[in-house]
Amino acid sequence: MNLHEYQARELLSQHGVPVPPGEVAASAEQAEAAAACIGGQVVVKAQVHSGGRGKAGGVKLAGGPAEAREAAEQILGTAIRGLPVHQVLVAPAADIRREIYVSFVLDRAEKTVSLIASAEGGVDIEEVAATSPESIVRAHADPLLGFQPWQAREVAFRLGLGGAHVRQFADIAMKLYEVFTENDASLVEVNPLAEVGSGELQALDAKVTLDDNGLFRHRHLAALRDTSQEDPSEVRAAQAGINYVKLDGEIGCMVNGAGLAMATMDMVKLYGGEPANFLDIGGGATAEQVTAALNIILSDPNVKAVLINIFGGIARCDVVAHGIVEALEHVERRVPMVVRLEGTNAEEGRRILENAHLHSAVSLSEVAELAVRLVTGDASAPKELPVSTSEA
Amino acid sequence: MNLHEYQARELLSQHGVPVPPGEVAASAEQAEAAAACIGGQVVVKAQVHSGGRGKAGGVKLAGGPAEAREAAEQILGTAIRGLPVHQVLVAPAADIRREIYVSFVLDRAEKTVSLIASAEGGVDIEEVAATSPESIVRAHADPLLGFQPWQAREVAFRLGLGGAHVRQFADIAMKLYEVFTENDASLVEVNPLAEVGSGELQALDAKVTLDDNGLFRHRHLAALRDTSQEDPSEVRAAQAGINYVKLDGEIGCMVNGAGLAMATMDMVKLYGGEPANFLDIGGGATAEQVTAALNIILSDPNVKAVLINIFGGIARCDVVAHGIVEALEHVERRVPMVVRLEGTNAEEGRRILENAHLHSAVSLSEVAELAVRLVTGDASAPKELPVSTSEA
Amino acid sequence: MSILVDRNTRLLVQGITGREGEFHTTQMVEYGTQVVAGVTPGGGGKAVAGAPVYNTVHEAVAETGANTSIIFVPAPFAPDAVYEAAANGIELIVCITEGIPALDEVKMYRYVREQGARLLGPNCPGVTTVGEAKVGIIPGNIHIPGPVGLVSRSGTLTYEAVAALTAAQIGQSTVVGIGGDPVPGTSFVDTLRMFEEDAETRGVVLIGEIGGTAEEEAAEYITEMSKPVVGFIAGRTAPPGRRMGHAGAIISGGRGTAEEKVRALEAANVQVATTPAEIADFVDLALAAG
Amino acid sequence: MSILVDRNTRLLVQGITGREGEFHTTQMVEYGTQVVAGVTPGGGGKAVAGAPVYNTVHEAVAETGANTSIIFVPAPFAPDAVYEAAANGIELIVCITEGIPALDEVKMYRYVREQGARLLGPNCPGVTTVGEAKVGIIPGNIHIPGPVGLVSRSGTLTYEAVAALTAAQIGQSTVVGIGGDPVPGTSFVDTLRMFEEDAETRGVVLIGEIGGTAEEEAAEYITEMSKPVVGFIAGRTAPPGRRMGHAGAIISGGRGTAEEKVRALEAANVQVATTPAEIADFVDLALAAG
Repeated sequence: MNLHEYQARELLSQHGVPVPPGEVAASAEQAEAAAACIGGQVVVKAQVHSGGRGKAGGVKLAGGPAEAREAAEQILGTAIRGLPVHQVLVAPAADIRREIYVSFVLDRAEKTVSLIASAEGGVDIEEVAATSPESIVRAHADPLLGFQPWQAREVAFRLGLGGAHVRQFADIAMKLYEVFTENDASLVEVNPLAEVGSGELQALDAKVTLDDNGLFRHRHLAALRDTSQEDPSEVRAAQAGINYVKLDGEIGCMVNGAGLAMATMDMVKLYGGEPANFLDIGGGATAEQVTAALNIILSDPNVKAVLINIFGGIARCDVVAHGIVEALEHVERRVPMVVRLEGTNAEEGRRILENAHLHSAVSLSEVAELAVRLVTGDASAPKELPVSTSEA
Repeated sequence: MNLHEYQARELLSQHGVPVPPGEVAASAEQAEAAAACIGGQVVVKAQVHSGGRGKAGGVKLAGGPAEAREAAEQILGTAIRGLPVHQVLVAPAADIRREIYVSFVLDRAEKTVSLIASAEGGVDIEEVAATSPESIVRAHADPLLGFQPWQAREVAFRLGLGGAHVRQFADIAMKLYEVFTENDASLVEVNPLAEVGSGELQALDAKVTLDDNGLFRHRHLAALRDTSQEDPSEVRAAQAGINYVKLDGEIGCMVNGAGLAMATMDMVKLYGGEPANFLDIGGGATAEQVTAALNIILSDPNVKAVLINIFGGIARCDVVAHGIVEALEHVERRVPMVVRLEGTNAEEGRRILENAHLHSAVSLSEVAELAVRLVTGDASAPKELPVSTSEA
Repeated sequence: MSILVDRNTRLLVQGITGREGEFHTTQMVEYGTQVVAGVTPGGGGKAVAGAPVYNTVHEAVAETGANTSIIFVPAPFAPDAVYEAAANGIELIVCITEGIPALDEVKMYRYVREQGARLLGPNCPGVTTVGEAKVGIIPGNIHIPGPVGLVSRSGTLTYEAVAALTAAQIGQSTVVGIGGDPVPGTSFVDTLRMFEEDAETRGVVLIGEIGGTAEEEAAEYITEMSKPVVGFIAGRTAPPGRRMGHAGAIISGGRGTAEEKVRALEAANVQVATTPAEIADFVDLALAAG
Repeated sequence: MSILVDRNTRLLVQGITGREGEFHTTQMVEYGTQVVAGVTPGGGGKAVAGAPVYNTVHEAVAETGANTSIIFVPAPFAPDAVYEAAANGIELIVCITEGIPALDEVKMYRYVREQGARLLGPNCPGVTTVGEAKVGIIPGNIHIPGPVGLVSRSGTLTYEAVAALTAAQIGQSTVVGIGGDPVPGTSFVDTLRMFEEDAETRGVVLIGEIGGTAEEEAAEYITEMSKPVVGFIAGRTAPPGRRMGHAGAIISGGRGTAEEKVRALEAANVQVATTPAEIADFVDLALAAG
């Protein structure tokens, strides 16, 4: 789960990271008032869960309240990379002397939390990694001790900092690590950490991504979720405990397990079709989940056929079959459907489908091929093929 | 540093440990009011840094406010094992069904924090350890993970707890561990953890000892120190950074290093004398510290002679010698004194003493023997002996 | 013989009285696994599918000599269960639970290694040594015994691959699901190393997916292996920047793509199949060549 | 030959620009110790007693090949310095600092071992291999070289014992102060084991004090030793229940008394002296008998 910049700044500030003042505004009037309150030149920044805001026109400099109002008017209500902008952050325009990149990430290779920093801040870190990898400094937290001050100092020296900046950087890094661990983050990024006119280091932009699996320990953070920044059907899916990612194709997929779901999408593509979505109904899929999944898939108007592929382990095919039969009575829209059940209680599942006059395919290849045929309009699909269509 | 029971209870309560209500009273009137407020039978407990309060008459049961007043009158202003009672705790008399002992301690042998528990609570745990060691259950916190819930549950089962008590005990144990680690304790003890009439487990008495070395991280706890519970000269010594323990003999000792201080006391005893104190002036003893140490030693009216034994490592004998010379100009009382300087800059130290017409002994045996002779009144100590007396 | 579990595995089920625990205990017993004990705090004295239930792992191990544990405990309590198993001498801990916070996984990984034990998972389907012991939730009836080891980051895709092998009459030695979480207790490399040393295994199937660098690390080790390896990578069509489910499967910053992984594996002489059915074809060829 | 430090010790001083760090660096250099570097964050580029100062241990080790470190850093920052040394490949870390919280010592102990390094201290006077290297604050001029190893929990009492040996013309191989804190990095047993294996050492003096059970554990190991051990226990006259200074020396619950320790040592055939002078007498006898 992503936080907005203003939420991330507040979290950092609570942990003592120096963050310049700033106010969130949901209207041009509020932005104007905020600029007046802050005084001087301000920067107006779209609050949106997307990178590259600057290039997309989501960040504007304003000389005073009137200009801030104008900037907010231009930004609010637009969409950046498809995401709606409902709020802007108004902050003083900083006199930037130097820009540093610093982040903590969950590091799979090192199996711990790692710091990543670069003296080339203010730009996309992935670009820096590609063009000048030697400028990137890393340090790994030992799980017994957590990140230690000596590590932060060493990074500071490697970044070429000196004097009071070493202590300041170390202090900020220790606090960012605390933000990471105390909130079960998977990314805490400050870019840039800037030396401003006063000589002080300040976090001018902040990004925090939380580990969804850790949210049960942080209810107050879970409440910060801004579902306006997510696809509504993905939000509905998440509420039903379903992993759903909307894509651009025509074949809706319902699969149990992320790996099998991806493999199923790959098979659809291999047979010439385009998957409309990734959907993993999760471990112990119940009838309710199947119904919910089907409705989510069908809420996508592009979907012309549905492929269900269930290989039961924890999920039991009989339960899934019941779910399918039940769901068909409640779905909002009817499209052709192909089903394949395998694994735990598969035979019983197939029997249940059969009793409801639904037949099932026997392999992944077969079910994928059938789904593609349904969409490419091969209406002459031979009757003996185990295709079950729920079309009227 | 020890906390009073009422302070320990509050600390535990802040961490969510169930503690019955209770009020501190500094006068009989306050105790009466507290009893009225609590209602029913209450227990009035002396707040004093000493064990065995019950046997010493420091804990009394009272049927109501009037009796509570009477009990407080009897307890307040007395001394228990030499420590003055300035406050009492008034708490409801519990209907106790079962008493458990549970504590966390810094475990030197295991080199971590350990839980110690026994189903035989409410009595002195050292007695339990001596009489029925098999009833004592231990569990050690792994430094990587800290104390874990499974350990707390296992202890609960071993104590013979069942049903909801297992969960309750585990919950309380986890919180006590948190109290220990978050406050740099060296002991957190609840005795008894009692099953009361409602069936709930409650911490009826609590003892917390803090690691003095950790106090710099917990200024608010350092402020809880009750110096009325310590010897005033020990308090003065601590403020000067000196380790001082008052004893009952006549020979005041000033030594650098705890081990050498103990060995010096042992030598005094070996030669038939009785040390008046343990005193370690610490690592880098300055002139101010020597002066302070000398004044602390001489504030004990029993002291008839002073033995100074310094083996310089970090401490430099020249600094110590300067301190002695300076101190002699400011001390409140004059008694015979023998000095022995050895180690870093010892020769310069001895020269400084000599210039001030003070001579020094050459060995620990010699200085101990001389000190004892001074006290046993062997006034005929031959002049050629390197005895320096500052007596007029 | 075979890897991780076998006839001599004495299995303890943690969370045995829960819905999943009970269901899969029955399934494992039916497969022939020696389920010697269960643990549910407060459930001591009960029995599930013939296995006595204890309050603590300590008691269960002392009474039954359990040496392997499988965990069906909800995510907030699963790390505690893993620690309890590792602290009490369990040698192999199979953690089925999904949804464990990554910071807990970091500690689980470290602690279990320090105790000299092995963790499989979390968020994995477990391990089956065909015809000997099933410690997990992989459907038992899809296997036939044989010379091919299989290791996978995925759950149900593992079943798909096994079913494809079985359909082609290619039997399996041991099938291992290492799980798709960010910090798995056992890696591809760990498992490949065990297969390399296992006398019963003649070739290995590796099922990977997008995200992370586990397949690239595996490819590096495979260059040192004497046995043939056939690969499969799920997520060739996944768009970058979107997380495909709980599997931690995400292509970010141009890293972790299926192309990269296929390239790395092929550079290590691994034939990479594009469909489950093709896995079986490639294995057939590899075994015939070997 | 000798233990812990010798001619080949390449010493790094952490906190070298502080008052104590600077003073004792000079003393160590004068003794003949190879002080190759110092570290003070922000002090890089300076020099103390001829040793170049670096900002980080990493840099110091890379530039000078330091293999041993001594720490003169105030208590709140000393654990960090220990971790930095251990993480950067220092093999022996001597921590002079006193006043470190016990919970930090628990982590220091564990971490340094995990890194495969050794910690001496904290709150210790360090170690001197007579005539070769002094890594600590034990006055250099009290030693003469010879066949006796000495290990002590105490600071200045160590000097006293060494001085007594020297006065009796009994030379020392290595003198080790393990420190008196609750969780020392190196124990009596660790040190005795090194002396037992050291060809230069023919006998050992062990200086203990009241509190804890370190002397009892030592006694147990001594029964396995081939070399004679002479003991001394400070605190025979200390009253129970009073903590004698920072040394963690306290008799509580009737445990940790001098009597118990003397009894345990004597049961292990250790002659326990009652005065420092007697230590020398007993050593003389033991070496003559050996």
